[in-house]
Amino acid sequence: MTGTDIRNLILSAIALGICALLPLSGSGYWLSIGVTIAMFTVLATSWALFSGPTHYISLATAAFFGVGTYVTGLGFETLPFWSLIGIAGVIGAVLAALVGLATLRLSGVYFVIFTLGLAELVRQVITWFQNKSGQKGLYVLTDISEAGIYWMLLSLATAVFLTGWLIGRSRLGFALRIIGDDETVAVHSGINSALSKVLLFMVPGSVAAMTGAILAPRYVYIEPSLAFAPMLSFQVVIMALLGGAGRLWGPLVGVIPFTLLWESISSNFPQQTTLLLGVAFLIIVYALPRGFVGLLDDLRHRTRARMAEGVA
Amino acid sequence: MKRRTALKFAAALALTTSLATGAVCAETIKIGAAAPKTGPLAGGAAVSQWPNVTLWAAQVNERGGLNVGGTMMPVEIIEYDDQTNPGETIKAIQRLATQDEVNFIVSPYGTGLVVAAAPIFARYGYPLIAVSAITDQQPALSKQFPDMFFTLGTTSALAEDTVKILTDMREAGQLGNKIAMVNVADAFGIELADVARGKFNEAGFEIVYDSSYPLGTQDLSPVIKGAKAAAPDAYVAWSYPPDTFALTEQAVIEDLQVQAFYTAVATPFPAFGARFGAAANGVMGPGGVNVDDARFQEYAKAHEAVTGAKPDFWASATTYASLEIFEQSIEAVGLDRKAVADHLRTGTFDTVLGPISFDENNNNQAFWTVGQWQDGVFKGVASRNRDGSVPVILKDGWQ
Amino acid sequence: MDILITGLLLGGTYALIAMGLNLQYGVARIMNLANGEMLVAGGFAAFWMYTAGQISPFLTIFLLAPLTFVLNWLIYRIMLQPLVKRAKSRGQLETDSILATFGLSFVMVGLMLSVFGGDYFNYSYLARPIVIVGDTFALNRVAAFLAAVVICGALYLWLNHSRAGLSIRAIAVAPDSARLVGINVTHLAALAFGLGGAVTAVGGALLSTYLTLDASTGVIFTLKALIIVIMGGVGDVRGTIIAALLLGIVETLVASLLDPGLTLAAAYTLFILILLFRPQGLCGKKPT
Amino acid sequence: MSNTVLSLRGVTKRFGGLVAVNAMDFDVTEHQVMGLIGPNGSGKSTTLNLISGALKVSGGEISLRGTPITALPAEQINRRGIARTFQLVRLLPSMSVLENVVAGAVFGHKRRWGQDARRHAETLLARVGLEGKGHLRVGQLTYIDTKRVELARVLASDPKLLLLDEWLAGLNPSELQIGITLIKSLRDEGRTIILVEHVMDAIRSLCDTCVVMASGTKIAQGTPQQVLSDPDVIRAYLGDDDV
Repeated sequence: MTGTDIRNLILSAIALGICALLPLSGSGYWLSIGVTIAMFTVLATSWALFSGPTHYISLATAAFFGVGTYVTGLGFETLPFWSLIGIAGVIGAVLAALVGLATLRLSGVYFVIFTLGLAELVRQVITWFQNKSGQKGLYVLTDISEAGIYWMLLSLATAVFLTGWLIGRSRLGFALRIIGDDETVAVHSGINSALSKVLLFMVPGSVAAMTGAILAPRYVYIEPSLAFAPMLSFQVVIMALLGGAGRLWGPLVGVIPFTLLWESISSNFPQQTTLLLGVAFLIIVYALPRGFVGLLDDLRHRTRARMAEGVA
Repeated sequence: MKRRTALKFAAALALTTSLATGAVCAETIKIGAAAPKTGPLAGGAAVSQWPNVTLWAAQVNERGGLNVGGTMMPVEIIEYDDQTNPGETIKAIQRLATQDEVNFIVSPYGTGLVVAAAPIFARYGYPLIAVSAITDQQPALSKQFPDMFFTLGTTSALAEDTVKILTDMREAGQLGNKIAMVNVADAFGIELADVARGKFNEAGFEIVYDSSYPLGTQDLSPVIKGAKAAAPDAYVAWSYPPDTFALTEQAVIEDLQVQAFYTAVATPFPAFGARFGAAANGVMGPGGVNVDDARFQEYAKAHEAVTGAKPDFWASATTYASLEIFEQSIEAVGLDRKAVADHLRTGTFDTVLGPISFDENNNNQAFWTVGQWQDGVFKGVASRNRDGSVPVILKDGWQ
Repeated sequence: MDILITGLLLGGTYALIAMGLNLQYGVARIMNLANGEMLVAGGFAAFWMYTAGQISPFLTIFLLAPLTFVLNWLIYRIMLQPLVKRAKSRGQLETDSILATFGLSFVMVGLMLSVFGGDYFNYSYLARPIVIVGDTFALNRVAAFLAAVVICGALYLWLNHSRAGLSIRAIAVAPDSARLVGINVTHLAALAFGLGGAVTAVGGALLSTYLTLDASTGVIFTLKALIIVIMGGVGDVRGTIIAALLLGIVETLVASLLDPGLTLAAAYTLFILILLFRPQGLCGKKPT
Repeated sequence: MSNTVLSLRGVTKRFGGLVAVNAMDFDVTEHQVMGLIGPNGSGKSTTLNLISGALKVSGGEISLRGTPITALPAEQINRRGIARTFQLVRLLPSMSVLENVVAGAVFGHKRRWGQDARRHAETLLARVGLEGKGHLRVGQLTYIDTKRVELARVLASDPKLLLLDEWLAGLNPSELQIGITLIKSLRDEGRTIILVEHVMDAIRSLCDTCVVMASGTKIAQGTPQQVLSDPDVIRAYLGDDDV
């Protein structure tokens, strides 16, 4: 048991090391794809940490992300960059806790749309303040390089995976699996489901805000319509679900092929990008009903069955 | 509609065939372009950005290409849709620079997207001639990105000249002293309103209604009704495309009686004139052109022939001019990007808008600031260092 | 009074945006993220008919309604029914339908882009003032409002008094029990989905008389429709109408009396407050 | 009185205008099995839901060993030592049989974690007759085995009081015997149990005392023999006409 754990840890560390070398390859192109993959891995994995076990589909990613970009946008001239990431994380977590407390009573699609409305509300309020204060568009002119951003995202991804792994082994993680299976059983087994969910919801909130803070220098120009674009929330959900939200590594196997597919469609069919992306979505939904994780599981079962047959 | 689509299709076909044949006979110059085809800014890019790229490439190739050190090299356009998403813009520019290895890249569309792409342009040494990026941050930006140039003017100039036009009208006794001002609550609108507010106060105007509305508001009648209740003499809206139409329509319906009526982005679009017909007469907006200038007329004719649509009266010609600047620089110094960038800094370029050169902040000093619909065309009424502005007329009702 | 009427008119607009989605989600259980694209497509059709043939949008809708009904019925039968069949749980269907209709919305944007281009489109239709109790309003908005009243009224009567309508309501309230009393759920879900799509497209045609649209704007309407449907309570026509009108009035109140800059903030605050105090929406049934 | 585990005083539950449970009073003594019986719709399950915190009372007080638990949320009630099964068996479908039992051991009255919890769960599985089946998925179990898993889960937190909601319902005659024997063995261990049940044989052989409900009200209390011969009880079960 622990043997496998150690093996997995070592393998992950090696994989991480290889990923960390990407900027040294000198290809800015692959680096920019790497940044995209790292960004969505962070967002989708942390999203799935909450949504996987609880089955709540949150569309609030853009809200937290946008808040994070604004933290950097407003503070990068006065505070060191690393502290801004921390501040963004704290603000994201606090915001998520508030949202979590408010949304406990909602179920299913009501929660989905609530989070969507929340993201829009945050955006409207920030816009309004910006307007009242006569604050212009924020220019984040820094000398932080793309490689720097990539490494920061990679570290954040590592932190997210470690958090996920630790949660998975903790009572909290076990509680959440029970809640996901049957919330009634959970509360009658002594689980404070409300508290567990709020605690867990703080993870994607905080992580998305930190991601926004890290990426702000890349976008240079911060304005509400770009920072809070609702498309981001949808992309995260889609990638996590395509991968499979039930496993810690599920979103990762969704993000990588999906980003590459997106990239290859964008580059090869510039006139029909949107159309073909849509078609690709549909094909994936119909061909991979349980996401890439489901596909891999099926393959594994099949080979195992075949091996068992061989033995018999 | 059908005819237009057919025309577009024919143009596209002609372009591809010309490219195909071009590719056979000589080495091509690859020009990259990434701008929205989908997403919130797609509507604007479809008017001001994409048709000009198509037009320019078609014209250059019709001539046999660009003269690079004596050889005629046709141009090949590589287009990407950035989906109005800065992340996608960054990826697309990266792709153009490193995978397609294009010679030059046309500026993206929209302040946020242009500025997001600027570091990539800088890293790979591509000069960036920004068009649809209006900002007062030009000194800071050109300091950080020395090869970034600006063509469409500054926020301050747009706002200042609008105030100046109204001030002149007041001095001439045509206009009272009361201003109603609204702005779309987005970086662009906020910045313009902020500058204008100060200038209006400075000029001794009384702002009787000052308000903002969020992007995506579906009913702007309260904004017009509120302004109307304040009985202004002039109405100024720092607006975005869908709202520009909605505000003007509401003004028509409410019969807002003002001597000057100004709406921002999309006012110079041909669709605006088509939509409001005679009611558009006297409506002011940003930009404008010298419509009597033969070069512009020739450009507009070619634009319609090749792309099936009329150019707008602001960013269209400037976008085209930015390509002419590339064209002339390449023909002057060749395909070396560093040399082209240096040439941009020092040269003067002869464009559809007249001569263009860049100052020490990489800023074009000659641009149109205010235009006005007069008899079905959007004529320039105020500019910085441009000739051919016409006198402004009073907004005389909506019929 | 002026504010009230302006608010009601805006509410009518919102009802047109959200009514179709309510039918689709409430009955067919499909959270249709391509709803806004269907609306824009309806607007495109009206625009095209008007500019090409000077045909009034109010006539176009009679052609549009059956066409889009069939189109949406087919979408349900071909695309969505397999998802419904394979879904083991409500949650899985929700996930699958989000993914599938998200893809569909991309496809529709792509199609509209290639057919009509990315340009803004609008036209002037009934852009005349009309005076109601001493205040002026846009005739096209008033006309669209009246059409919304007719559509919502007809839907309400149909759902409450016809056999098919009652069956549809039964499905919305209790799908499993409906099956037990001999209601053909699959058939009626397809019917409701088609009907919802048709209502949305007709709404788009009416909205196009006063809103400027382009191929990519659909998502704005989808978001608004989702908010309204949830606010009103899933599967309840009255709830959607009340929510739409309430939203219209609140937005207009805030815009007129407080600050137009806070309109949307107020709208979302209202939405969030309603959900906090009535988690099932205004008229929704409490989940057991 | 010191060995009273649970007591209800005037416990009432209203759903709108409907009074589902009306002023219920009863005590449960330690090491006793109490049967809560009555015709369908008489309010037995509602009473159980009130005790376990699944529903909030409209009036009255419930106390556990003298401490009021009336206003507590369900998880707090569980942590204080009341564990329940459900009328329709509720297992955790994504987990193995063993994990289902561990789920009851981690957060409840007596908390265990890690190897300790697993060992405890294995013991309990053996206790309910599922030795060696811990690795199975719950979907692979027979009906009575799912009931056994649920029983093991509620036992896992060493509760002071067990609430079994029609645990024997739906079993075939041979399974029923097994089930009755199993619960009898729990009684013999000295556990305190409230049993909501319809199966009369089981009530006779398992219960030390019974509370009979009809239309939300307690109509009789006593040993099984006493209450089952009470004319009020017979009337409640069979209807007025037959008397």
